[in-house]
Amino acid sequence: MSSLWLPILMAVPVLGAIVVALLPKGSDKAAKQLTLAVSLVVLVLTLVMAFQFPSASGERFKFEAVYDWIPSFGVHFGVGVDGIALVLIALSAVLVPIVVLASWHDADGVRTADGTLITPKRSVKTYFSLLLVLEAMMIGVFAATDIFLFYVFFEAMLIPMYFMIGSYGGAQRSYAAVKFLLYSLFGGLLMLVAVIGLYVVAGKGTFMFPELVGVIQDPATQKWLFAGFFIAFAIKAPLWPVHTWLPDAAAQAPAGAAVLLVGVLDKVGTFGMLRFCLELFPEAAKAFTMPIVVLAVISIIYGAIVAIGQTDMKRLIAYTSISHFGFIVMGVFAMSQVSQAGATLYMVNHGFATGALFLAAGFLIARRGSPHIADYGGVQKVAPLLAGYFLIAGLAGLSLPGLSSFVSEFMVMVGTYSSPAFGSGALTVAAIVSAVAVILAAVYILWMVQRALNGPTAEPVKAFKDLNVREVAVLAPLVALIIGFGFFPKPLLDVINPAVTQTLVNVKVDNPAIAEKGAGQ
Amino acid sequence: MTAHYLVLSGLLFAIGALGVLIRRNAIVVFMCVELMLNACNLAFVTFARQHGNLEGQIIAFFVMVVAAAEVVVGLAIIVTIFRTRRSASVDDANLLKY
Amino acid sequence: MDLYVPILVLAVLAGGFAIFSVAIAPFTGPKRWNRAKLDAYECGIEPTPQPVGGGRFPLKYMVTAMLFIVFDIEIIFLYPWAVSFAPLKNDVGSVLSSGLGVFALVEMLLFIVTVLVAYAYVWRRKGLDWD
Amino acid sequence: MNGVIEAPTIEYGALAPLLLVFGAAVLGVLVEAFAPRYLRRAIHMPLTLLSLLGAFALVIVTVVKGDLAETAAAMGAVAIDGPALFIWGVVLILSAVCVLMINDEGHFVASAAAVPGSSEEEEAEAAGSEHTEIYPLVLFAVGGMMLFPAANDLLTMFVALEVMSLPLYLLCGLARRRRLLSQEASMKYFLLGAFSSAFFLYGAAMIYGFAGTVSLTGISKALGTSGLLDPLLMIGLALLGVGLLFKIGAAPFQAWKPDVYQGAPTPITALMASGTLVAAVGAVLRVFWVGLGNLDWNWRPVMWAVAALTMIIGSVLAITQTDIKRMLAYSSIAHAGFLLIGVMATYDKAGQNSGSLSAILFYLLVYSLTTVGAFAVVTLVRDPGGEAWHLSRWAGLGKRSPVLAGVFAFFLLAFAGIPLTSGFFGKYAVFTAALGSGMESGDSLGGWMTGLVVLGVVASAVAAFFYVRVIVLMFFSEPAADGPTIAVPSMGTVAVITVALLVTVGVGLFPQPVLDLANQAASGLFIR
Amino acid sequence: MTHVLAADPTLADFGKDPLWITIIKAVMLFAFLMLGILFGVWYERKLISRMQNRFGPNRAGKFGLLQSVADGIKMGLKEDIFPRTVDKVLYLLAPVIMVIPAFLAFSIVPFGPMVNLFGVQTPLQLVDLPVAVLFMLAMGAISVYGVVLAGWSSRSPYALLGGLRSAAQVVSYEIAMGLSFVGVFLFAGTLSTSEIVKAQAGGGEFLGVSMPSWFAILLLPSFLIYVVCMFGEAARIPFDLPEGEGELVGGFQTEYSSSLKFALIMMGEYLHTFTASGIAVTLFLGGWRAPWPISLWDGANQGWWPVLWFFIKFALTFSFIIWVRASLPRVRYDQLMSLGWKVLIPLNLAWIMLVASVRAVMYVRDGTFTDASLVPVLVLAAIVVIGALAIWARFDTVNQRRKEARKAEVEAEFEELSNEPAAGGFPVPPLDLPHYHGVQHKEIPSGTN
Repeated sequence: MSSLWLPILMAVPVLGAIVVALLPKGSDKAAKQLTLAVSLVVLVLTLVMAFQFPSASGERFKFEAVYDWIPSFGVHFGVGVDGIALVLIALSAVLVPIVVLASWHDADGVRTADGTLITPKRSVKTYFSLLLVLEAMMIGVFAATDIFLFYVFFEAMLIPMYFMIGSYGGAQRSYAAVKFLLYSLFGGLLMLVAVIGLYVVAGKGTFMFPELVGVIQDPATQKWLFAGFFIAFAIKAPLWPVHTWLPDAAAQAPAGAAVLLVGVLDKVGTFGMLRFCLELFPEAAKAFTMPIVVLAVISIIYGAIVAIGQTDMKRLIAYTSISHFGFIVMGVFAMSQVSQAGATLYMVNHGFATGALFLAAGFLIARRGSPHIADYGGVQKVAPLLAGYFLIAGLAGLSLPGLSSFVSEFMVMVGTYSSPAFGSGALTVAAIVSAVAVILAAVYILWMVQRALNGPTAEPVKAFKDLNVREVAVLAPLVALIIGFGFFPKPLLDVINPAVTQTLVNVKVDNPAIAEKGAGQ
Repeated sequence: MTAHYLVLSGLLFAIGALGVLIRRNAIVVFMCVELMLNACNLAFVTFARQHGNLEGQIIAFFVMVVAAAEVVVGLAIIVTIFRTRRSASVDDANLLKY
Repeated sequence: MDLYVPILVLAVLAGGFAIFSVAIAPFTGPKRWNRAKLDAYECGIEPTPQPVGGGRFPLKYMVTAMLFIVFDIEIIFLYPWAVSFAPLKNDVGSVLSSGLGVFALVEMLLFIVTVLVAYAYVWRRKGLDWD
Repeated sequence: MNGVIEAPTIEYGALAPLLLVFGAAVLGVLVEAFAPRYLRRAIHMPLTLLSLLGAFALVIVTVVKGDLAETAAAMGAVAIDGPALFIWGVVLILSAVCVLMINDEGHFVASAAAVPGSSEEEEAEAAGSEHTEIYPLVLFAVGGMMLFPAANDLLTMFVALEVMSLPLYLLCGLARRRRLLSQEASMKYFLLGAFSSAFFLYGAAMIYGFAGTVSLTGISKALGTSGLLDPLLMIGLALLGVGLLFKIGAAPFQAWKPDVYQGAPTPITALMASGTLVAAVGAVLRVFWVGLGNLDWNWRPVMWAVAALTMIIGSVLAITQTDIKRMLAYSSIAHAGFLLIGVMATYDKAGQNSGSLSAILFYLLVYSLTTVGAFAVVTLVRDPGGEAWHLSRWAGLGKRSPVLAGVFAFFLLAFAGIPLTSGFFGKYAVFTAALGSGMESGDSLGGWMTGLVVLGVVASAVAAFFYVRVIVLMFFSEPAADGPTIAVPSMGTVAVITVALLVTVGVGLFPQPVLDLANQAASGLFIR
Repeated sequence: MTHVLAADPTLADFGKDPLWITIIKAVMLFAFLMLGILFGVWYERKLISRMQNRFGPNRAGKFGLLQSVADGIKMGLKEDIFPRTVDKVLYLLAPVIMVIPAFLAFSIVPFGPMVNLFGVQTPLQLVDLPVAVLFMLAMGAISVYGVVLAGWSSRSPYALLGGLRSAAQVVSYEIAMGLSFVGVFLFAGTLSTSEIVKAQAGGGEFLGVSMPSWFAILLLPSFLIYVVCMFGEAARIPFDLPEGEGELVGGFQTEYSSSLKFALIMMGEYLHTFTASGIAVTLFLGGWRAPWPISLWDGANQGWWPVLWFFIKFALTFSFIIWVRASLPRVRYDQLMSLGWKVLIPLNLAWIMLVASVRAVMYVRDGTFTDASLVPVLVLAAIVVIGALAIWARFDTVNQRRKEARKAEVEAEFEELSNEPAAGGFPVPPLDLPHYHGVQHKEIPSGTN
């Protein structure tokens, strides 16, 4: 039984990338349009698949497809999605076309209104084919049910992103790119050791995830392998103290790339924690919960506080994301139905919210040519539309009730607060402490908004044009999603919950009661 | 009584090795290497006598051949360098650095 | 080992004689100092002092030396071959050990062919010419 | 000499590939002797290439026929077993590829005897004269490379070692540009190489003293019977190790590698970096697994330290390099370290381990081909004064010729072991083998091996840094105004790069066929 | 092998002597060599002068027999000059290094069979080794060190070049000589001189024909080659290039003025001549065995008689060397070298292959070799032999032709230039002297007048 959905889903962008790369010189426009078309096709396919999901067969993973890849290593090309993977794949499928639109002009030399060059002219075809390759890999990494395959995508994803940052980013791009690559590579290699170790210790001669769940019993071994995986993921989903690459990368990357970086790539980290760290090494996960939650809380607070101090828009957004990832990690390791469902939901919403925020900021910067908040002011008088979208995105960032991120953040906190996973009230404390971040979030977002949008109109800002059609087309759907899921998160939760339950079962957290309540939410 | 020969060959080998490490004239260094090879020959022949089989003596033949080949190649190289730099000192060959 | 004792004895005799004659030479002869005598003899022209460690000489000699080494080694291989090629018979004529036989012939042919190839190369590269 | 002398027997059929290569080399010498100057290259090129390919074909035939002898050929001197045949195949491919590069104009000096910068040199260059001896020399070296890993007794191994090295010593000194460097490299390589082979020989003598024989089989038998702490044995082990580790350029015997790689003509560097390494690793395996397999508890700790040191030194010193060839040299040192991890992974009752053997063979194949490709690219980036050796000259190459830079970047990523390149699977295979053998042993070894693998991972992370740095240089920095020119590649070079690229990509995506090959070769293990 | 006698010593008979017998034998040999030198010098000079219709030495003693004694005393009484520049130690060491091996080389030459010496049965030969001939060659090689060191330590260009030249010559001819022995070993199957002598006792049968016993006849080419090499090794005319009075003022021994050191060097060279003759007798001329007609008498090869036969053969060989000196001029150095390298070596190799093949045939016939695959091998051998000869013939002639062509060119040019008006054309050196001291002269461009 193997369905072709996921292979096709990954093949389409790859083919698209090849075609785009092979286009004759000077056909930049064609390249852009083709890329957009391809990404839209992928989006459509994803949605169709998503709607078939509930009815599709397969208990844990649906749309499974397993082919032998390297028999002598026991490696398969195994793909399949559960609820968690599905929503994340959907997230990437949604974001890519938006990013394509958003970075329409990124590659052909971005000029501000007064004609100062922000990023020089670069090869357009390369940029967009890299984008498509990246999309294929993002889908692959979430869909992989073979740990080896997951690792391969996990590492290979770096390369296109590396080139996107390195060749198309801002002034500091090469520094940022190298920092990004080396951090991730290092983590990845540690994970490689753990992967090999898992393979050897399990001695099952296969990398298929389902067959490896619950195989490792010895706690000591579990701890070592867990560490290998977790460090890699912690670097990926920047968790304090290994977060330092993110602000640089996000600030230097072109807005589009930044969206994918923060919106999707980093989710691989939290996704990995949820899928692999927990289910493969439950004992270790429980043993390490406390320290990890502490780290999560630290990064929540730390990210928020540092964000307040930022003068650079993109860096600020990057730090807010660190804070948000703190929430997600906390939710994941609180190990209650609600918290994990919330965390998963948070991954999606954060993707939309931060994406919108980055893009809006990107449009501002594209007009002014400077990422410094101080250079703006009174934008809303000149470009009300832009200001409006920026505001909504920001509010989503501070998870205002009624906006999607509120739901998830609330679920995470509640879930953590009431998590019975550990008798002690430690998690409760953690939840309470993390609540402080809500206030801080209000501070950094609103202060930025106030400095950038309100107040007297700065001289260069007067020249601003408001959003054009393309840019509206970029922001509108995101805002729509934010608001939509803000009021009606159920469809997502319905998909997510069973998967989370399954996870908890594998982790052997015995609290059906909470599970019920979470499902009811 | 083969012990004496072994000690001798050991000494020769050590002298050769030290020479290679200490001496600076390429030709001398090279001669030290040859000395080491001869030490090997001595050891081989001694052991051949000790074990009462001919292998060691045959090996000595081959080692001689190799030594001869090394001489030819080595002298060619060193002479070329010498003609280029008018000096056969290993220290003067210092263009290749980290 | 005592095969070499006689050689040792002879060596002692010869060495004694040689060293003796070198040693007494200064005392038997007269001493008439003369600066010209102490110079290197170069048919009367001003002698060119050789640098310490010997003067430089034509590379040709080195080439010859190399060739000598190579061919001498070849000889080293020919001798044992020649000796063990013959079947070893005792005085009565019964065979103690059959020689290496035709195999040895083949191998030596190959060996000599190889050497001849190198030889031809050297020859063509004027390695054997003096002019 | 008394007593009955048995006339030896020689399996000419089994040795055919070897004999073909050597025969062609001898023939080449004859060509040098008798063919008129203007014909020589025209004769040499096909002769060399055909002999190499022919030998490869013979290897294939032997493999396909499949009935390998249980004992070593030529009175136990040459072991023609699975691994040996695999390595022969690899070496032959590599050398054939390198010959394509060697055939290009402008790599080799017009007249080696002419003093650099002298009028003779100018005349020689003006006359367009060239050293066609290069072809036979290469063939001899290749023959040595084939014999080295197949040698089943220490004498044959020593002879092979020299047959392999002596031509290379000479070839190193024949670079057309930067001749002083080239000659210096040649001399350093020669002196150090002779030094190390003397060590090897003395080690062999000691072991002969211990075992009464130099045949690896006999040695392992002797080890089986007698006490393992005989001083002769220990000394022999150590010295032998020195000699062999020098050849693969393992720390602390790696010093020659950067100098020689930098000075030598790039095609020769490619041949050394690929062929010599492959052959030497094969020899190391044979000596330590077949000959000293029962002794593994004595040499493994040392090997552990050496491997660790090699990886660290290789990857750390590479960061400080400014010369592209030196950088690649250090990277090859680091890779030698990774290979040594595999060499240690022998835990097995037989003292061998087919799993790690196939891993090593696989690694050798993919790594060496990538290396050749990388050096082939290096030959194409030219300055007025020859190849653009300084890294800074490579700045912005990505803008100047994206394809070439892309290919090179890909090779570098393969070195770094990024997934979906052949290099990744190579590293993966070796690491897995190491961990696996550690686990199997079920004793302290497990921990040590794990530690080594972690170290290897860290090292490759460090190594990744300097590979990435070159990529940054090529793609993310602006090209210099007077940047290097990209030579129009000859058919040969194009072929080289294409082959290397295809293998790197193909194996990166679908390693299974090659793995099968390696497994098949390794299944028989080394014959004893 | 009917001619083999109980008296024939074999390797087993050596190393058994009590020390005093050994000492006696050593002293006898030493004395023989010393007297031999004294006599030999006189004999050589006398013979040569006879051949040149002179009297030669006839003052000191009857027939001037004491001439060489007188010479020796004279040398002893001459001033022992010690040039300033020389490298003292080596300069003194060189003659010693030359003499000692020269003596030792002779120690393996057999003078006769087992004899009763003061009641002890002992072979009339100082010592025999399993590698006797090799030992002889080694000694010869060592004395080359003496030559080179003598030249080098003298610090004078003449000496240096002389030393190098003689070294080059000696080693070149050593190869040819060594190769010429191979044939002997192929037949004798041993390197020990006594055994070789024994092997020449009686010829074996080949294809029904009984073969001559002396290797000189059986292996004539080897013998001839050896005879040529003999002169090269001993640096005798026509190959006495090292001294080459004409060109090198005495060569490597230039700085050894005529004192005892010089005497030692001379002695060394003489001993080489002796050794050469001794080896010729032992390896090729049947050693101490009586030649054919005498050998019919059974007593001929027993007791002390063989010493006589040996001395006769030895004296004849030595006289032959002197005869050659009297009749041949000295060759040019390049001729010398090209003879050694381009003629003797290839001929030798070819000959060896031929001999080996013949031996193989013999063994196959008498069934020692049970190997059928002989024929293809012989074909191969034939190819090799012919190939070697072809290479040799072809390229020797090629080189000759090339040389001649070059000379012809030069002459033609010379001709043409000298035909032109003397003003231009042939460069006329101006008459001012500096030019003769190496200052280059201005060449007058042709065509100007």
